[in-house]
Amino acid sequence: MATHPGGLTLDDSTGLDPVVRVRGLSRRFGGRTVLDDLDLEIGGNEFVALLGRSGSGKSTLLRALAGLDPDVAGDGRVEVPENSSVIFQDARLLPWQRVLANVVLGLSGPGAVQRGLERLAEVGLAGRERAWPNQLSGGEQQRVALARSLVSEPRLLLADEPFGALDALTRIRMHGLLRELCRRHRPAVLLVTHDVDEAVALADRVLVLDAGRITVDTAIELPGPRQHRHPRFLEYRERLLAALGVTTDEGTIP
Amino acid sequence: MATHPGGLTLDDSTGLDPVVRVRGLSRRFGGRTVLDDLDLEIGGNEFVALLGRSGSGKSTLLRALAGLDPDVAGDGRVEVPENSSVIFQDARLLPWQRVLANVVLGLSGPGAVQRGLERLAEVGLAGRERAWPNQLSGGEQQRVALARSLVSEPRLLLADEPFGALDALTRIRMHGLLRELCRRHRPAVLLVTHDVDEAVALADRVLVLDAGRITVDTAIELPGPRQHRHPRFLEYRERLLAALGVTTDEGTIP
Amino acid sequence: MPFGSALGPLLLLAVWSLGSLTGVLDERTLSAPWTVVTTSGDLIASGRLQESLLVSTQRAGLGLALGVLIGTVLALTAGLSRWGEAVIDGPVQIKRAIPALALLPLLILWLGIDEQMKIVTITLGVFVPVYIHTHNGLRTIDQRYVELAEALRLGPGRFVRRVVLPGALPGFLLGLRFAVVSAWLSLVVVEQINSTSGIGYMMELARQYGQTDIIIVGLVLYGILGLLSDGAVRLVQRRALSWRRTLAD
Amino acid sequence: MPFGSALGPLLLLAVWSLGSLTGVLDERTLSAPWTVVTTSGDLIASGRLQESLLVSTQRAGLGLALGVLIGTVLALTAGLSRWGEAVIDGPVQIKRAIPALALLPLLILWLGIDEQMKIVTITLGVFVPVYIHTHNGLRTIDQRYVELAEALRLGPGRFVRRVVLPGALPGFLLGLRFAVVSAWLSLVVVEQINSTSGIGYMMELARQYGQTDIIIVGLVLYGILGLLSDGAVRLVQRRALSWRRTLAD
Amino acid sequence: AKDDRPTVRLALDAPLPAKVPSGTVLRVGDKELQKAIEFSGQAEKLSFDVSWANISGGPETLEAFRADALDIGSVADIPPIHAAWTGQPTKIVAAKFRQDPINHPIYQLGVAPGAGVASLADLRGRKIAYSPGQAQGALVLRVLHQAGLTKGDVKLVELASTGDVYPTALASRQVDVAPIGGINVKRYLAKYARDGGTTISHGLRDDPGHLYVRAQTLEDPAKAAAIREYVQAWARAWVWIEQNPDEWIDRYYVKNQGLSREDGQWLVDNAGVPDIPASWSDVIARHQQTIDLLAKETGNRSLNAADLYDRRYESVGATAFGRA
Ligand SMILES: Nc1ncnc2c1ncn2[C@@H]1O[C@H](COP(=O)(O)OP(=O)(O)OP(=O)(O)O)[C@@H](O)[C@H]1O
Ligand SMILES: Nc1ncnc2c1ncn2[C@@H]1O[C@H](COP(=O)(O)OP(=O)(O)OP(=O)(O)O)[C@@H](O)[C@H]1O
Ligand SMILES: [Mg+2]
Ligand SMILES: [Mg+2]
Repeated sequence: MATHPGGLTLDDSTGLDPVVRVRGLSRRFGGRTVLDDLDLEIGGNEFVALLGRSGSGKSTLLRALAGLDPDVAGDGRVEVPENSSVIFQDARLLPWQRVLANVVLGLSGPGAVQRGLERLAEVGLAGRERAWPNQLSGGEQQRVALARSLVSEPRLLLADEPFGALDALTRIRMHGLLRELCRRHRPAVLLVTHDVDEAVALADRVLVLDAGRITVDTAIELPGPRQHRHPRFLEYRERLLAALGVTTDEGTIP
Repeated sequence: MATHPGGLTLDDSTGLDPVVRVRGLSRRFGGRTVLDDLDLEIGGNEFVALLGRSGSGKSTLLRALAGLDPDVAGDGRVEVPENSSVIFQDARLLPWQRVLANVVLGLSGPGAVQRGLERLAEVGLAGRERAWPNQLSGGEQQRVALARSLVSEPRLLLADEPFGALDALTRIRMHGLLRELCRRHRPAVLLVTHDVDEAVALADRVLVLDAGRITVDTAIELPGPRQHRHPRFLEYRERLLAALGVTTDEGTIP
Repeated sequence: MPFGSALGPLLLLAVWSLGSLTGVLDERTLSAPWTVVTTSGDLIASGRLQESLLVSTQRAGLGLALGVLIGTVLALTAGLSRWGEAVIDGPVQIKRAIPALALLPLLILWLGIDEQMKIVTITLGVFVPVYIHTHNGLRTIDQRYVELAEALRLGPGRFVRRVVLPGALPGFLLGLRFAVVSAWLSLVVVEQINSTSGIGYMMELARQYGQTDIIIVGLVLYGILGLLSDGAVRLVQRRALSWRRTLAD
Repeated sequence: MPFGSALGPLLLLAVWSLGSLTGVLDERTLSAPWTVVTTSGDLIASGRLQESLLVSTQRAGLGLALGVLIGTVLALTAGLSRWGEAVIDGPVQIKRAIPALALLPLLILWLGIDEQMKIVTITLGVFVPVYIHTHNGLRTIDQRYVELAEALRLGPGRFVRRVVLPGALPGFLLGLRFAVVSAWLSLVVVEQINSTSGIGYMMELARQYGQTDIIIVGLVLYGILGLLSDGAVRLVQRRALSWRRTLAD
Repeated sequence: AKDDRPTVRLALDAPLPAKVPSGTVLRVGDKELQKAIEFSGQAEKLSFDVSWANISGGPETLEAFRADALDIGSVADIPPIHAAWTGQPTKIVAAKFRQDPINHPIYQLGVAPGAGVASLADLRGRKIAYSPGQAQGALVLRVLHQAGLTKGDVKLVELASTGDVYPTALASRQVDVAPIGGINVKRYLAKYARDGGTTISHGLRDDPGHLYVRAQTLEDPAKAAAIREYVQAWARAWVWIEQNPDEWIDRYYVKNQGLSREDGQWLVDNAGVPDIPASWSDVIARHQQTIDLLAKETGNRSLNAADLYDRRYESVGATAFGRA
């Protein structure tokens, strides 16, 4: 099984004890096939990054895993652990609840507030507990959503671009937070991202979704702390960018 | 004056004929000062990128330029051209209008639909004219918002993270589109982004907002097409990341 | 759900039938369903029911159309201008708080007892829910869309057509649900005055004569008309608001 | 806006005063404002006005409380369960379509002519707008928040308390605006029956005796009560929905 | 409906029991005489409890009867007829009239300003307010009959007579003629005489005032006995009103009903002297005429007026009236 962080050991999707099992998953929206007979397995504490073009069906896949959209046309078998947690592509805070209440929404019992406050402090929003969601900046909203998903201890974390609206520094801090969570509770993670560097830096395994199927499924094997300038890092990066249709030439401004 | 793309010639913010003039702009939200006596000028067809931490006030500044939030506490003088166009941080499509209608919302007269269709095709959404906004993926919504702002020919484009939800390839295409617009209509652009590479690759000038003031204001001077691997590119990148609080060590996974 | 929305009314009918059969519901005070059917049959045979319904439908329809128009225009005026709000909103709230029955003498005085008065009274009843709901819908349009309109420098006409009206549409349609029913209900009041036709008149007469069976026919008719009109508006609602994704979907 | 929402009512008052002064409005049919003031003074001196108001307020208040409770519970039941919807919604729509005046004989039949019947009648009038608005508000909660609740596996209790109730609150409060006014209006109907007190009784008596000035006092009273109750709910609305940023802000 | 018929039924022709069992309650809707019975001290003397209801008018009392919420209603002569026609048998247990009824009518025909109606003969071709089912409606039919006209000779404007609708309709010239009663006559003249509004007498008796009960109530011996006692108190209260007009005006019209003293005085002056006849034969004969006319005009079956009366009570009121 993969241990994280650092991608020390690894197994592929056919490994033992997968917590996510998807077989023959299809999703169609009005005739357009978005997911096409897709298979996927994620191991017990595996960290999987999902890349793909805009509109390729990443969110659709995540939503299917989260058990949403039961009415959408399509079929397939999906097994996920009971205790999973979702970060939506939009922050999706309840506008009528203050920030803290949003964070502890799924939590009950004593200590909930305390845990909520801790998570908020970790995402850099100490002191904003009583703000309304619409008083937050875009990145702050996204961090509240992150805090909300981390406050419970999920066995599976489904995260749809949770860092999209964050600046470089905050993003790095949030990476650290996520890694810390993984270290402590060892959840399986499926992280949708557009940032190939982020995928390579964080994940045990990177998938690329294209035309409704997983076209690339590559384990990331990097020794020790992952250096962006490590040649293997750059190699993975190049390879994945190519899979997404970006040639290195295009990565420049002509 | 700066000509774009490629950042061939440049002038600093005190140059001739600025279309945006901001003097002593302050904004406070319930006691917290977000913008603090800020000055800014943007030249006639200058491309300015705005960086800053999450919550540093980038959107607040953009909204002030767009003339929104007149009720927010604060003062200062803001001059912007009449004909300016805004891309909000959220895609902000009218949910009750179909995609095409959203794109041509601000347009009237004959040919509006034609232009809308063209822009939609350019952002890769040909054939989705009649979809409802909530049937689009996050990146698709963002592209519709982009199309909407490009369909008019603004003298000033205020764009708040317009590419945040886009994958690498789509993002590169959208960069091209924006550059094409700049070549044709020579608007002034203020682009908020979290991607330092994007800022360096696109802008004539990069600003960093911190603690309510502009702490870095650097012209980007790179010869010819901007290569990500050009040493000067990397130097700018490093310098801006440092200004944002990211040391190169932190850019790696420990 | 096999019967869906018909289940409730069917259940009601079943309870009513059972009550009548067992004698729990006294025939003299609440006629049995079959009595209602035969009485309706008699009324139809004599032409009274269709005639009443026709006359009433015309009145209600005309009043409804006028009321919806006036309510919408007032709501737009009050919702979009501070002066409009200040001048219009208070009087509408007052109008709504004043009982129609008590207003009737004044209306007779000013408008007479002819058709005109009846239409005006229905209109006055109809415009209030349309106004309030449209106004409320409009005032609660998300500020983000208003900002968008400002940023795009939409002209007032386009702002109203593209942002305000569609944004207020859910409110308007909810108001319409009340308005259609209100139009039918107003008949009870207006058709007491100088009428010799209409379902309100039919019921009023039956009430004065204590003709329970006809009263119940009237009530059933009102129930059916209400269900149908409300259902029609809901259908429009579903169509016109198909862009929404809500709990109900 | 210097006077804000008071402008409209003040304007109305001005027109009325002017009309009375110039004789355009006939004192015999619409008493002048000053007559209303002196008549109110007399009614207060004799204790009739306060007494009527007190009795009516108790009735209306009790009916309102019950109606709001019932309406909310029914709306939740119908809005959250398919069976509830099927069984409850149709009958409520039917109830709403049936004229109160015509329903009264049946209510008298089942509940007698005492206080109980009056409270029930008010309750029946009140629960309908509360039900419809809460139900509508609830059914139109954004699907995204429902998904969030599912994803967080919120229990039903928490789902209702954190998502459904706050999400339906704007609808509920709009319904409440109708409910408070409806409670006052119901008095006109119920206090015609076996009452010897209350403002509805006071007006009915004045109508029988042709005391125009007292009728107008009653109408003004209704107007004021309506404005005040509506204003109170709007205040609550502003407070409770302070998280919203809308066109009105 | 609650069905609390007594276990011991009293036949409708059995002699009236004299003694009222304890615990008997009579529910009475007669707001005017309620006060007179209270003021005159009759209320304390009653050997049973009275539960007063403020219910008046034909449709309302009938509704209350059906709901078993009322035992005695106080109405004119039309409601018992409609009750019979709609399957609710009732019996009149007391009948009160006015001395010199032609000159002390309850109703006058109000004439709109400028309508130019000076006598019943002028009614031809006029718009007349007509409320079928109400006493005023029946009066209009009788007046037309008296004037030798039929419904076709005039234009009947169907208008329910609630509150001040009729005076309003007259004042705004929506109808030419409308029967108006009580204080509204005074008001109408006070307000619109200067515009030319007038009233004319219809020249008919419109003075019947009945207490009526459901036939089934009379099957209960306790209630039957209580009704007997109530009718006596009722008759004595009429005498008391006649003898104490000032106290009546002050305590009832002014304090209780909120009218001015002058209004109260006017009402007392125009009410004439009450008369409770010892024999109902003439009463029934007149009632029969009304029934026949109504039956013809409304297309209902004819009734036997005698069936509407319980003549066991014929002498009860009159005797008390005479001895009070
Ligand atoms: N409710 C819907 N009705 C119709 N089409 C839909 C609906 N939801 C999604 N789609 C379409 O399905 C495709 C996949 O959507 P999805 O949201 O999964 O994309 P994505 O990979 O998450 O893209 P992005 O990176 O832009 O968020 C898109 O083309 C989208 O337009
Ligand atoms: N309406 C408001 N009420 C209170 N505080 C607000 C309001 N709007 C913004 N703020 C605060 O002002 C600060 C600046 O917000 P702004 O949206 O400008 O940040 P930003 O730089 O755009 O951040 P991001 O990159 O996360 O979008 C934030 O801390 C935010 O919480
Ligand atoms: Mg997506
Ligand atoms: Mg921002």
